[in-house]
Amino acid sequence: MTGGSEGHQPFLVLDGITRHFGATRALDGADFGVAPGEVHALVGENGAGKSTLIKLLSGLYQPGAGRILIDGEPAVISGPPAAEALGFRFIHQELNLVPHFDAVGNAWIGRRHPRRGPFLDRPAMRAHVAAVAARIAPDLPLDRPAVRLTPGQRQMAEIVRALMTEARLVVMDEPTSSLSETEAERLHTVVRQLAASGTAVLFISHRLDEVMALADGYTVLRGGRTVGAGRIREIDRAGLVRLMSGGSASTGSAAKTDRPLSAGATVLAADIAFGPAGARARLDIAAGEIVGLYGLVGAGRSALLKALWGAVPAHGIMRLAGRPLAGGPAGRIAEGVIYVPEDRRREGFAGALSIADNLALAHLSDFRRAPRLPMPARRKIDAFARQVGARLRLVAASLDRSPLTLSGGNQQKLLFGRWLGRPVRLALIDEPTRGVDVGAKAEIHDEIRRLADAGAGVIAATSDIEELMALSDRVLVMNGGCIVADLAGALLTRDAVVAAAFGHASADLSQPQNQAAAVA
Amino acid sequence: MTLLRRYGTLLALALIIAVFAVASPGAFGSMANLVNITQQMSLLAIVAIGATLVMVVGEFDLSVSAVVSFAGIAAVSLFGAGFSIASVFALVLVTALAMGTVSGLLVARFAVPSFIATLAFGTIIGGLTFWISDGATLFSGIPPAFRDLGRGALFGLPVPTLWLIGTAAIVWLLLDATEFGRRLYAIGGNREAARLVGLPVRRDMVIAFALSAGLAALAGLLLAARLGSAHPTGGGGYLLSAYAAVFLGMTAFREGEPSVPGTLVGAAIIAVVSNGLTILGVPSFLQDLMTGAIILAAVLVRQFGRAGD
Amino acid sequence: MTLLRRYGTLLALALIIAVFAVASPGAFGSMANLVNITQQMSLLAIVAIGATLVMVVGEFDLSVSAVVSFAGIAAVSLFGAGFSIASVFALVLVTALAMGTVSGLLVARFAVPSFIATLAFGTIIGGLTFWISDGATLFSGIPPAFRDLGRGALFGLPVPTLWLIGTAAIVWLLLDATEFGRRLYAIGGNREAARLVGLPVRRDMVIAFALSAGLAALAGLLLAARLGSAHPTGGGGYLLSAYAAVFLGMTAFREGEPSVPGTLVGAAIIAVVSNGLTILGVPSFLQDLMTGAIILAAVLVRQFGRAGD
Amino acid sequence: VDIAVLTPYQSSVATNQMIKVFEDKARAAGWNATVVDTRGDMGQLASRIEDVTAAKVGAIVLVSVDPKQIQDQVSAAAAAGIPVVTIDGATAPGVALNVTSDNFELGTKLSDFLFDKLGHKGNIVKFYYSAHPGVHQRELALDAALKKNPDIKVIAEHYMVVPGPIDDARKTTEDLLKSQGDQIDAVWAAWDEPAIGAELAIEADKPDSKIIIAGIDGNPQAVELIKSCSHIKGTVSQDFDAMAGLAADGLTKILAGQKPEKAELYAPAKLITPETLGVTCP
Ligand SMILES: Nc1ncnc2c1ncn2[C@@H]1O[C@H](COP(=O)(O)OP(=O)(O)OP(=O)(O)O)[C@@H](O)[C@H]1O
Ligand SMILES: Nc1ncnc2c1ncn2[C@@H]1O[C@H](COP(=O)(O)OP(=O)(O)OP(=O)(O)O)[C@@H](O)[C@H]1O
Ligand SMILES: O[C@@H]1[C@@H](O)[C@@H](O)CO[C@H]1O
Ligand SMILES: [Mg+2]
Ligand SMILES: [Mg+2]
Repeated sequence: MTGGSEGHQPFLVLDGITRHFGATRALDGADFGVAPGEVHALVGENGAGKSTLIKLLSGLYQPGAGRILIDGEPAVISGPPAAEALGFRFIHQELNLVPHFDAVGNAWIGRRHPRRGPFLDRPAMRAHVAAVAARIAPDLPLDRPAVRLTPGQRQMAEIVRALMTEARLVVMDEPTSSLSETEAERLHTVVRQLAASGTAVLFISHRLDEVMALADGYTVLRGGRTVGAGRIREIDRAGLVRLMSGGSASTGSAAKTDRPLSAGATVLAADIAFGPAGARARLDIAAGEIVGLYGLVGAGRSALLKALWGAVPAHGIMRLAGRPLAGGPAGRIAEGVIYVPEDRRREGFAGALSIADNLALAHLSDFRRAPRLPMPARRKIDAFARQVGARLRLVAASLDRSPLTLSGGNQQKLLFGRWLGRPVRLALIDEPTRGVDVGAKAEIHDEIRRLADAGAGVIAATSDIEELMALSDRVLVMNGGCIVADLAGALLTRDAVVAAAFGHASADLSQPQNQAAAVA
Repeated sequence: MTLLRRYGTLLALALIIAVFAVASPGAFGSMANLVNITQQMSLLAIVAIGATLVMVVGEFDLSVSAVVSFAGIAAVSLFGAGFSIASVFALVLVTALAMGTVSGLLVARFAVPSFIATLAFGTIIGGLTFWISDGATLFSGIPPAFRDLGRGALFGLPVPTLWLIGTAAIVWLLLDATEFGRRLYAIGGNREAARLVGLPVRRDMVIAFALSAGLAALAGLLLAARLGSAHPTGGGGYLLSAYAAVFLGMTAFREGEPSVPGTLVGAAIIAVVSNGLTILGVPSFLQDLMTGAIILAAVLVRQFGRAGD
Repeated sequence: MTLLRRYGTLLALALIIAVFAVASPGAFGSMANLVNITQQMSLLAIVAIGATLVMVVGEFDLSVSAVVSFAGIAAVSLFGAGFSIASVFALVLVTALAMGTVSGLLVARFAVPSFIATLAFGTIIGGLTFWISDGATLFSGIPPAFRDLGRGALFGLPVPTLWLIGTAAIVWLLLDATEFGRRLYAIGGNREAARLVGLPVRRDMVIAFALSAGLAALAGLLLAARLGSAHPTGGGGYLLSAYAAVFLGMTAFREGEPSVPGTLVGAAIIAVVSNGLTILGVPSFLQDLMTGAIILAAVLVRQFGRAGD
Repeated sequence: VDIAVLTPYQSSVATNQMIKVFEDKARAAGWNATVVDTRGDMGQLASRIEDVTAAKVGAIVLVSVDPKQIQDQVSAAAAAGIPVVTIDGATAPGVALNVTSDNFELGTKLSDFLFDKLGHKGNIVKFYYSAHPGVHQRELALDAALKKNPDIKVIAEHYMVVPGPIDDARKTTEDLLKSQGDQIDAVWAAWDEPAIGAELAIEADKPDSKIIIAGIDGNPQAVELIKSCSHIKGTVSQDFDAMAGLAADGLTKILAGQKPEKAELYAPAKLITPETLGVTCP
């Protein structure tokens, strides 16, 4: 059942592993093996158990049943220090950086720091990190605390961290989910180099094209069980999808569906200065139009969407159907604007509330017992949550649990789900399918198209160029905090988008001089 | 096991009561004493319920003890100036709400860490209290009708107990059954997420602080009524005990969240332990040792339930 | 503007000193007085530096005041029993480290919220202290050489100031320039992340608590030396002021992180304000009002720098 | 018999001493005395009196507290047939016996002593704590004495921080020495702990100054300092031993079913100075 690279025996084998959370069988007899120098893809739908398997390898969880074999010997990975000692490095799906540490500081936590005498040798610390970063993330600001990095930048910082020292196994749980094309390419190069030098790489991704291009071997999980494994050149994309979904027809391919473009009146007209360095953007969105927003990590897409949502200060004009937008997020919700944030952990959920309550949070007053009584009716909230869950195929043991017990992709669905069933005039969507499996991705795309068909203007920022091309009627490319291209119709090609994004590759919104360069 | 984990602290309270009742069936275990404990815990619990509101949004209000003292001194001074009971209540409570609003604005609007904001503002309130009272304990001029608001019994229950029941019921409803309550928990759970879904984060936080101060003032009024005197630092003892009650309560029910029932359990543990130990005639220093140990044990119970995981 | 935002609280301290110096050039502004302030702030600052270590890992240690009192009482009792100065220091500090270890284990190993764990354990320590001292102030049998450890001057600096300089330098280096310090900040910044990369989270947290208690005990010893007596609740005043210093300090430098230089600024603000107001002859109640207001102003300064964002 | 001894101020030196002496007497009388301290908290004190009433103790002894601050509970105890005796307290309904020093008189003695020493002319610093009703009486006595001595001026006054009065007085005195060290002639301390703090500061910063300090209580540490010719030149000693003894005697009678001949007994206060201690200071 286990895959392995030709000529190499797997050094790490998982055999019949189970791990249950109460009634949830996150892993239920998973088998898996990876050989030195192999790039091994672990794929499966949201909630299939991939991240749980990774956490077992890192010693965070212990298996209920089954064995872990390392070099043929049964092994117990008692905790993260044990995994470190085995030479296993991890990039977990939910990023784990120390907020006040910069990339350098974060890279060294848990490692033996360079020292002079008993004291830290800061120049050496930085030099070492800079050398690693140069290969993989040349644009990553090394001295900025992680709190002020974008998710993409944080992802890069984690990657740098994982590559700091020699490793026997590097595990990457959706490392490219918030990287754009170019950045992902850079990571692929490094992954190939690692493999060439004999390191095993375990790679989790919902971007199946990436999996097909990068991996040597694969393992497919479904419902916590291994349902397929082998050499990647012996299977095709459709075959993977079939295994993942258990044979259901959808290929999940992100093909563009033809939509009659009924571009109507202008819904949103904005001309604003925003962001730490006062970047400027002008844009018009028409009713029924889906506008893709593309850019490299840190290009300013999220900052622009937050400014439009009224969540960060912005100066200038923002009009919704001719009327000025005011009153922050609450004012916008009242006007039929919706927003999906990119960072589900930090911006998405209140962990103290249940899944159902989180879904209801944005428009609590819709669930009152009586119109004038500001007391939410449990029944109504639960009904709404069940409806959303069914429509987005949410995998959740119970809607009363905290959303943080859901798998990454399922959390992502909630962010979108909270707005379902409301009349929408303008949708501001930041990375709508980050970490979402192919099937659910198609669902979410359909929902977005449905919004547009119903007359809403949609802006969707995404780092996934497949998604961008599949979804957008028009694409705005950002760079250094500015919109540098507006592409539609025949001009809208992959190459044109990437070229525009690259215009000023090292631009950084927070540095005014780049700002000036971008405007010039 | 799950039971122990979910209700550990509550079970601990039951166990503590049982042990004391066995040790002293006549005095501790008598109905009269048990009822009396509800009365003894009432003021602390009211302060702690206020603190709970602020803890729900993830902040501290360290000015509660200053507000308790202020309310008592202000009330007795106002009586001295000839105000009626109703107007004293109104004036003191409104002033306290205003004070809480200031704390809330400092924290929510000006991003001052609540610990330092409320400590500093509490110092200011303390100064004010001293100024009004000249630092002295005030006795005179308290109308007997006012005193009756903090003592005696009604329908067989001590009056302070009734105040507690009313307060707890209202705040519990507020937190558990209203939109406002959901919002407070959301703010405490993830302030940024709450802001991004359009919740009025600042306003709600300010309201939480205002209510906390209001409840502290209510406790201060009742304390003055109960003692028939007001002491310029009479609220000093409430700060740490109130937070002890809230934190004990956080371990009592749902995972680590402050709640009204939890805080009641916390306050009850504190009250029962000191009542029981006093009745058993345990000397002061041993009372300290045992109080600390019992509280730790009450919290640790949960851990043993957890070991099974 | 950035300056105001980054160093707001430090600038506020400078401004406060300047204002007092203008108001009272001879008395406040004299070198002798400024040096004296460093001496007056020293014990508080030592306790606060200990509290800083625990705050760095994101926890509270509310037992510090109990440990301060305990250390003084234990020391004087031991002198009474004929122990030498060196062995008294060793015994008291080791006991305190052990106490801190217990708190640390309760928090790090048994997941008891630090607020309740250290409050309860502090109560136990308080009981012990009462037991040892019988509740009385102890003053006999203190060797003069011990007293000299807390008073007088060396190289022109008051002895307590020297203790402070030594403590601050060591802890600052520890936090800022060693791997241990990085680990503590990492644990405080994101405990989950620290755990995931295999840091010895529990061990390091226990060490932080142990050091906090050790420093509190050092302050208690110095207090007893300075006063020539030990009081069973002599440390009571340190708890809230120490945390006020830490929180003030958190607003002083980098984004809200506790740090030794920050805590020193915080302790200095507290000491300067009380020295200055007393020297200016401001009456007690007004001192409270002004202390609160000045601290708030010192923290708010930063916000104005931020408004530009 | 079980005797409950309750106080909010057990760690206050004087209170502590009274309690200890009373405990000794109780032991000698074969009583079982337990002490409860509420750390300055009157609400707690009220609750604890309710508890010991519920426990039906043989008697309640309140130390260093004005029973009027907890009148209902005292009345309830008395109504339950439990005799209430106060030491260093005050008379009130329900209190069978109060043994105390006359606090106003203590304040008068202290003021007169200091003023005499100053030749009825000079500047004093006042350390006070009005929250304590007994201590407050001493302040009122000072005010009265000041009226009679127009040439004595209070040039600084400080409301004590409790707990930690010694350190608080020490810091404050250090500051005052800096600002008006040359003008201060004497320190009037409402009790001995502030006096000790003031002495520590003066001894450190201005050992040669002529400032004199006096307090109230006869606190042993203060007496020691008087003996060693420090700046503390006097303390109006309350005879705590006598107070505790009188209370114990009174209680014996009450428990035997007799009524004490007076509802309030005063223990004599006497002034302690270097002279009364038999030392001559330079
Ligand atoms: N701590 C937990 N408590 C309860 N259930 C959990 C917990 N962690 C994971 N689960 C459940 O286990 C199942 C597997 O989750 P896991 O995170 O491994 O999925 P995944 O394959 O990584 O999905 P995704 O692609 O969405 O990241 C899910 O149903 C999830 O809800
Ligand atoms: N609070 C802040 N202070 C300083 N710089 C910031 C802050 N927030 C964001 N930035 C910087 O502003 C730039 C734009 O950030 P933004 O989140 O808009 O990028 P993005 O295009 O969405 O990128 P990503 O794909 O990584 O999410 C980044 O360089 C980021 O580091
Ligand atoms: O009477 C004493 C005072 O003299 C002071 O010591 C404080 O406690 C009181 O009870
Ligand atoms: Mg996952
Ligand atoms: Mg983004």
